[in-house]
Amino acid sequence: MREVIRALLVSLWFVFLTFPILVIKVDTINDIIVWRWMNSLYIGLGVLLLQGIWHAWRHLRTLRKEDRERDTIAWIVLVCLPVLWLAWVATRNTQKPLHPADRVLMLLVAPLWLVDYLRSPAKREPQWHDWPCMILFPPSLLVRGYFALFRKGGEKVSIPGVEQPSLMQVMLENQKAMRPLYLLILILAACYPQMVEFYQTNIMVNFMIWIVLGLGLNIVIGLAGLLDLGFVAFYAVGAYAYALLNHHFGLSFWYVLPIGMVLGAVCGLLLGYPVLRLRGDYLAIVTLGFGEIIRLVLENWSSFTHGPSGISNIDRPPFVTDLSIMQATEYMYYIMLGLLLLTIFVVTRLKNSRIGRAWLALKEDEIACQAMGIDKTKTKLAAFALGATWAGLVGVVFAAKTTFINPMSFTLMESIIILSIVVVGGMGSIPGVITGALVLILVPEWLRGVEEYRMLAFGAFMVMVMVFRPQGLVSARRKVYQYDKAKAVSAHE
Amino acid sequence: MDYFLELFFGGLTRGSIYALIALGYTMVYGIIELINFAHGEIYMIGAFTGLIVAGVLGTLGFPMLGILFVALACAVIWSAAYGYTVEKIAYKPLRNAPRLSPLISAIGMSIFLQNYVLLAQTSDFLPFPQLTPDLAFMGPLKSFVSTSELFIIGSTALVCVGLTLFIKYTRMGKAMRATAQNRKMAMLVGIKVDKVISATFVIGSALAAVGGVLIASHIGQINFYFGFIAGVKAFTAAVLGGIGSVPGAMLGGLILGWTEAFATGYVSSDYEDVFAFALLVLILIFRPEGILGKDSTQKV
Amino acid sequence: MNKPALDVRGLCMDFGGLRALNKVDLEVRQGEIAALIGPNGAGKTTFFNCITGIYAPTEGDIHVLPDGENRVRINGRKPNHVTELGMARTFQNIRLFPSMTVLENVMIGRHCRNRSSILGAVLRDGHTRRQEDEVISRSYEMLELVGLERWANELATNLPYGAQRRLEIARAMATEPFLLLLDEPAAGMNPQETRRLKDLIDHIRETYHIAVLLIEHDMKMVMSVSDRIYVMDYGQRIAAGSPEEVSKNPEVIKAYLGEDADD
Amino acid sequence: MTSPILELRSIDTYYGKIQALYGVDISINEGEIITLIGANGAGKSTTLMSICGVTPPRKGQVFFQGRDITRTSAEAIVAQGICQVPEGRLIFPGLTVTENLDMGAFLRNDRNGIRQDMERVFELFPILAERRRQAGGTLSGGEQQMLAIGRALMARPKLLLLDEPSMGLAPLVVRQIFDIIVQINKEEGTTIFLVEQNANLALKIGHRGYVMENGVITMEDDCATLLADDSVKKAYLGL
Amino acid sequence: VGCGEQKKEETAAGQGTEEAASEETVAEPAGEIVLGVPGAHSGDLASYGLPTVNAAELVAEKINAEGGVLGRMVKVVAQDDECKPEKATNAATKLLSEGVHVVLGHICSGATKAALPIYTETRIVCMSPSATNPPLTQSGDYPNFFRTIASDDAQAQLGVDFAKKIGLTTIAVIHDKGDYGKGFASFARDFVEADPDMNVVLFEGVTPGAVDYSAVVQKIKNSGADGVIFGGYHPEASKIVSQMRKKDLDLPFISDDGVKDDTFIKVAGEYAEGVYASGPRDISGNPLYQVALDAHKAKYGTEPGAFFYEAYSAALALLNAIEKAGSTDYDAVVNALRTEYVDTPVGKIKFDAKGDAEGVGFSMYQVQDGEYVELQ
Ligand SMILES: Nc1ncnc2c1ncn2[C@@H]1O[C@H](COP(=O)(O)OP(=O)(O)OP(=O)(O)O)[C@@H](O)[C@H]1O
Ligand SMILES: Nc1ncnc2c1ncn2[C@@H]1O[C@H](COP(=O)(O)OP(=O)(O)OP(=O)(O)O)[C@@H](O)[C@H]1O
Ligand SMILES: CC(C)C[C@H](N)C(=O)O
Ligand SMILES: [Mg+2]
Ligand SMILES: [Mg+2]
Repeated sequence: MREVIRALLVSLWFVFLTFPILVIKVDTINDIIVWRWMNSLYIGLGVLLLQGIWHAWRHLRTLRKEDRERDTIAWIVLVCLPVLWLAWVATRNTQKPLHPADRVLMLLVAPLWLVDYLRSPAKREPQWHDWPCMILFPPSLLVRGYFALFRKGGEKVSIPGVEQPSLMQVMLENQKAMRPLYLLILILAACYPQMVEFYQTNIMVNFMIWIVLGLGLNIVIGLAGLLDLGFVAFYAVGAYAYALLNHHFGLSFWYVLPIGMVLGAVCGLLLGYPVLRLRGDYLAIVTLGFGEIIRLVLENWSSFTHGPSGISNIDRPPFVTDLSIMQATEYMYYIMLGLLLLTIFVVTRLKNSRIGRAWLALKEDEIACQAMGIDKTKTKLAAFALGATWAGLVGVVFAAKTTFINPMSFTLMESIIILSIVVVGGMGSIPGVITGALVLILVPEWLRGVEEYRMLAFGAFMVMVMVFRPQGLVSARRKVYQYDKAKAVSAHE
Repeated sequence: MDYFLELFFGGLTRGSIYALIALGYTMVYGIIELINFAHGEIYMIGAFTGLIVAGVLGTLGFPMLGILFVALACAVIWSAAYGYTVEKIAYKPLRNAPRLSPLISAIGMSIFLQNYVLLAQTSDFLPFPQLTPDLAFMGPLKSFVSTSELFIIGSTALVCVGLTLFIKYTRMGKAMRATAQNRKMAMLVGIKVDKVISATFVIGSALAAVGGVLIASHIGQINFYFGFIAGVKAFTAAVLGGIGSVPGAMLGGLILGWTEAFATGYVSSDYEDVFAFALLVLILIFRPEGILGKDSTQKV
Repeated sequence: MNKPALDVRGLCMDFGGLRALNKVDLEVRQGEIAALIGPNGAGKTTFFNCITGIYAPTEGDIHVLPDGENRVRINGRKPNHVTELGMARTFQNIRLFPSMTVLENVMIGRHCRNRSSILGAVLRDGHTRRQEDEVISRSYEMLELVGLERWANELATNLPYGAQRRLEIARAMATEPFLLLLDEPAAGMNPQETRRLKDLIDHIRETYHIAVLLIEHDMKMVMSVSDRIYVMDYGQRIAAGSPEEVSKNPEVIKAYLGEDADD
Repeated sequence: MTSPILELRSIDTYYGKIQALYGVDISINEGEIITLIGANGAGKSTTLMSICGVTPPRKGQVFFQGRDITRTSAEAIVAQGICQVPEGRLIFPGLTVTENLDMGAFLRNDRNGIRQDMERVFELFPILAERRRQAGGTLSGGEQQMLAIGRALMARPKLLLLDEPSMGLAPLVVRQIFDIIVQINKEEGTTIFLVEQNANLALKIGHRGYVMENGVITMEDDCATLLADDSVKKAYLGL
Repeated sequence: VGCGEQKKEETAAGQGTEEAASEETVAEPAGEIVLGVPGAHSGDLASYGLPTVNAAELVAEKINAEGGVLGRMVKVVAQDDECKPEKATNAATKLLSEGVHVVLGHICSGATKAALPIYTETRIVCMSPSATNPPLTQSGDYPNFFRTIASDDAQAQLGVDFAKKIGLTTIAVIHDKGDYGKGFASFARDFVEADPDMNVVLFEGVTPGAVDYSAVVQKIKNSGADGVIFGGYHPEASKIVSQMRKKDLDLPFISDDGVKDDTFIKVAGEYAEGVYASGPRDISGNPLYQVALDAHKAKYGTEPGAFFYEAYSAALALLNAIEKAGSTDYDAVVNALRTEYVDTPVGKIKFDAKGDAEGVGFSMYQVQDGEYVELQ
């Protein structure tokens, strides 16, 4: 009973809270005031419902505390609810504009990517080739089943006393089981443009660009622990390097690709050097400032950068024959896939190397690190430079792909999104970054159908992920060093 | 000389605006080490609440000054309520989470609140009635400071002094300082940490609301995006002054305001932000903890 | 055996108006175990911080002699240089890398004895691989030395307090020092654990022939393990000598030990 | 003796999924000094934190003066008169020594009393008086420890929980601290729950003692008896 | 690889097959005409993009109520591009996958430039109500691009001529650093400088969204300018004008059609009096203007926002062209756009070979007694 009263009070609180903004709509231009009392009702009921779900969830949690895996519930919430909702939507006539009641529900359920699929195409029948991308990405059930098979096969590194590794961790640590899956993903990725529409290929290229950006920032922030809010600056440097070199000197994509990387790295060093002394959030604001400075220069230095009107007609990567836009995008897709694999490879190697360890240690305790003989300056600069390299690289790709760039693409919001990709996905984890980009770039893109509520849901989703999985969707996994005495002895000799 | 003075007062106004918003940042940061990205949105919501109340009262034919006070009061109440709720939903569950998680949560909240207002109200700019009366004695000074600017400068100064005293001398202020230093230990000396944090959010949000209404009434228009840039600038000001320090926020805001005003006046407004950020970098290089920030070097 | 390893002359350190170290002279010889004792706030930790480069001393000279012959002045050097020269320390308030594994903590100690480049890390060539193997095996050896090998893949933060102290020692040992600086290694240990620690220190000196400079408040341990003791009070050196001499020194008794020195 | 002032009834405490305490029973009578000894990681600090509500037990109950405080929040428990000197010198690093001490008296309102108590602390630890205006974080390890103890004294608690108060202190000061403990116990009747590694001293001043191993209480007796016990001697006294 | 491959080849093959593709979709029961409306619908520029969606919806509703185009219903598909080039390409390709027939958008010139190659290659007509950057039409790169708004240079010319007419000699040119504002301002500067009698004493950009502009205002005052030309939108314009007037700086203020918006007058209030702004000729006398306005008020209860009338006009023009062409065939539609006049809120228009609207005719307006009055 007390629970019910509490729930009612909470609902009332929200009714109160949303009263001026949701209920009264003033139009000071015409002095019109519209009262929308129904909104209060929706909010009240919506919040009640939410609390109901919340309590149910809590109840479930306590029911099977011992043998429960937290992920199960998380996946239920993330997968089943949207599916239920979807069923509900599917039974309605979706042509009509959204009913306010829908809106409340929209607030509640964020990952609605399937909605788009059912709603948007005017009259397209579902076709078989739409499925691979669906099967590929919402992995819950399939992956579960798959790993149920492999559970025992792979050796599970369990550290006594550490929290039970989550499903994702088990999954990722289970290398043996992962290998065929990786292969499958790779094959699917290679075939992907052949199976789907132009649009899907196009957004996949963007998706991969964001992954690489995320991986780059992941070096700086996830590995070395340096909070960088101006990462997009390096991206801009790469993009403008290609745009300008191409525009003025006609240099081709392939020449500028390494130039972009080097420029990115150099800028990383330039930024890194003066700010090394700063810690934590001070670093954040300075990097934010740096990002803004770069953007402002791009905007204001018209004679050099063409200012806000940007640079158009940038060449796409050359190919033996002329390509149509679709083919060029497909070509771009494969180039980007290659670069992505390269990035993953290099970042993995770095992470598990001497310098990767130094970064991690630096993140945890700078003073102890120095006392152990690690050169703070060099190590941090290396992180800045190596992170920026990738941003410079994909900057070039970006310019070549859109064929037009202007400073609009390099605002603070972009930096924030990259940061969110890293943190939402799980700091320091490569699959994490991919997951982060998936939920923050690809899913909103797929959600285009629900236009108006997209950003609202996006914000709510970010909050929800953090509240329910503060460490990110995929926790970082670290190489476990095994000591093999026999081998070591021979290595010594 | 006149030109200099004009720029000086322009910078002073701008700086006061930054400072007023920066206070909320600094308080929240001081206590839970969180860059509260949603603070700019709270400020925006304050302004919207003020606008809505002013609109409703305007049609009822209230006197101007009456509207100002009621609008301010309502803005303060609702902003505080939003601040409180946001903290409970998005930050409280993350007390022991990795350091960046609440930051992302704050960014999510910021995006959410922006779009919430966008959808519930409108995407267009709405004119904001001028609520501050034009004081007669200000006439001759008009080219330096207008009345609404005076209001902003005055209330910033007032709030800043008040807040400094509050933190220094009241029990709640004492509890805030302790909580900021070490949350576990604060609990162990009997401080109600949750309440203190809530109170911080409530106070910070209330200040933002005051700023929102005054500034909106000064500028004369608002839209849902109105908090974002101001928020970033205010955050910069807070860091410049030494984050966590109330006088620092004030000082940082003023320095930022003056830099921008003089950069515009004597160089070019094209690069005003470049100057602002370059100054920030410079100052932080020489004083990594901000102008009035406490040296946080730890003993080993 | 009696070549000097560390030679500090006239070291002063000011914090604002507070003089935490006042003209401190101190010498540690190769292979000896020296102890630095004194009341709380005497400046012992500050001394460590000065000679390891964490603070820049206001005055005075600090020389290290890695091989007993060549003097290197290290005033104002960065901590990582000092460590590279061969002086490694532990901290009074434990400073491990809490969310790295025990083995990784020690591997960090190997960092400065290694020269694999970033390119090497990416390409993972033979040289880099060999070095990595060497890092692992040497680190493991250090864990065996302090008896933590069975915890190797445990996160450092999950170790009991005493084990964390030993891990700090292992990490410092991994940097191949000629002089090991220990700041209150026995704090928070019970008498039995303290005794095991003493054995460990003895063992380290024996096996690796390195010098140890030790700050400690546990007199039983200090008296039994050290060859020579320096006593500080209010930033000044008030006594130096063998354990017997020091424990009889009236000034030391008054300032530090109290009437019945051995409890 | 009267009914116990504090009673733990078979509490289980967890850190996340790790269990640190297994059915711990402890009871403390008013005016007693109770000593708890045990190896590193036995769960001594966890016991104190469980009493204070910082890591509330998942099972079992804690009674203070006959009231169930198991689910009470930490600050409310403090308000009832339990005060703790936590392990690891948890002081407020940015506040000065005086401010730190002042925080200890956060729940008190008698200005004069507070001032007197502050003077008393400065008398007990003269070095703190010298460092009055210095930030707590820059004090030496031992000074911080003294500050933490001083701050707890400022609260004038009914029950004082001390977690390894002698850690990092010079021998002279250690003895002094133990004298103070006995003194406030005698003069003010403060009940004391002492966790110590320096078992020898702790058992000497304590009335009754508990021994903890791996989260379980294995022994409970008068301190004198424990001091004489062979297994205790071997394991904790280093004899 | 099955039908996916097939479909892609179709679209890739270009010419003619587009029609086949649309035939295919026409064969579906609904048989709608899909009107894509990409633009900034979220983020800081949403206020420029959302009115276009409203306009498209209103036109579609109206036309559907009258029986549709060629008997087919019009369906509006909005896509958000946040004015960002990369999002614009996503929006464009998404529209393609939705079988779009004509596109009303994008809003920003930058986004438009990024998306246009896609429409050009797939032969889809694209008409923007707001992208004013001159090269979009003048470069000749985009035969499928049209717009119902004057390009920056045309308006700048008008503004500068007007300044000369009212006798200004020293001019401060201010802009909002944006694509549109800076474009307009640069042209204005060039035109002023080309005139021997006039010169530019100040050329500055202000930061949009900044909390106040007093420093710039002081600078204008200090520069000794006798007139201000501003390139940008009404939020900035009203802030600058208000601050100028508050500081007793009563210089003539000449601006573009980003400012010729009733919101400007409401926001700036009394300070708006006397401000000049260029815009399509004689618009409020147009009956269709009233229709559009009333429809908006009826449906959304508010005044329409930026570019609403241009968008409304563009939607009418596009659908009219389809009607006239008798199909959604690209060449036919383009031809119809270039030859057939259509009545719209901005006037009776058709498009020239480059894609700019003919018949819009720009003239200068001044705010008098809280209303924009056309000056002869
Ligand atoms: N950064 C600093 N700023 C100001 N004073 C400092 C600083 N560091 C140390 N001190 C002061 O210098 C004195 C010496 O401190 P130090 O830590 O060296 O003492 P210690 O001998 O290690 O004592 P303990 O045995 O208690 O650890 C102390 O009084 C301390 O307050
Ligand atoms: N924050 C924590 N998270 C996880 N496990 C913890 C945490 N704190 C303590 N533990 C574990 O709980 C157990 C009990 O620890 P506790 O600190 O209570 O021991 P203790 O008896 O006080 O030891 P010490 O003498 O070292 O202070 C230990 O195994 C320890 O590893
Ligand atoms: C919405 C505006 C920024 C569009 C502007 N007219 C342009 O050409 O880009
Ligand atoms: Mg010390
Ligand atoms: Mg303990």
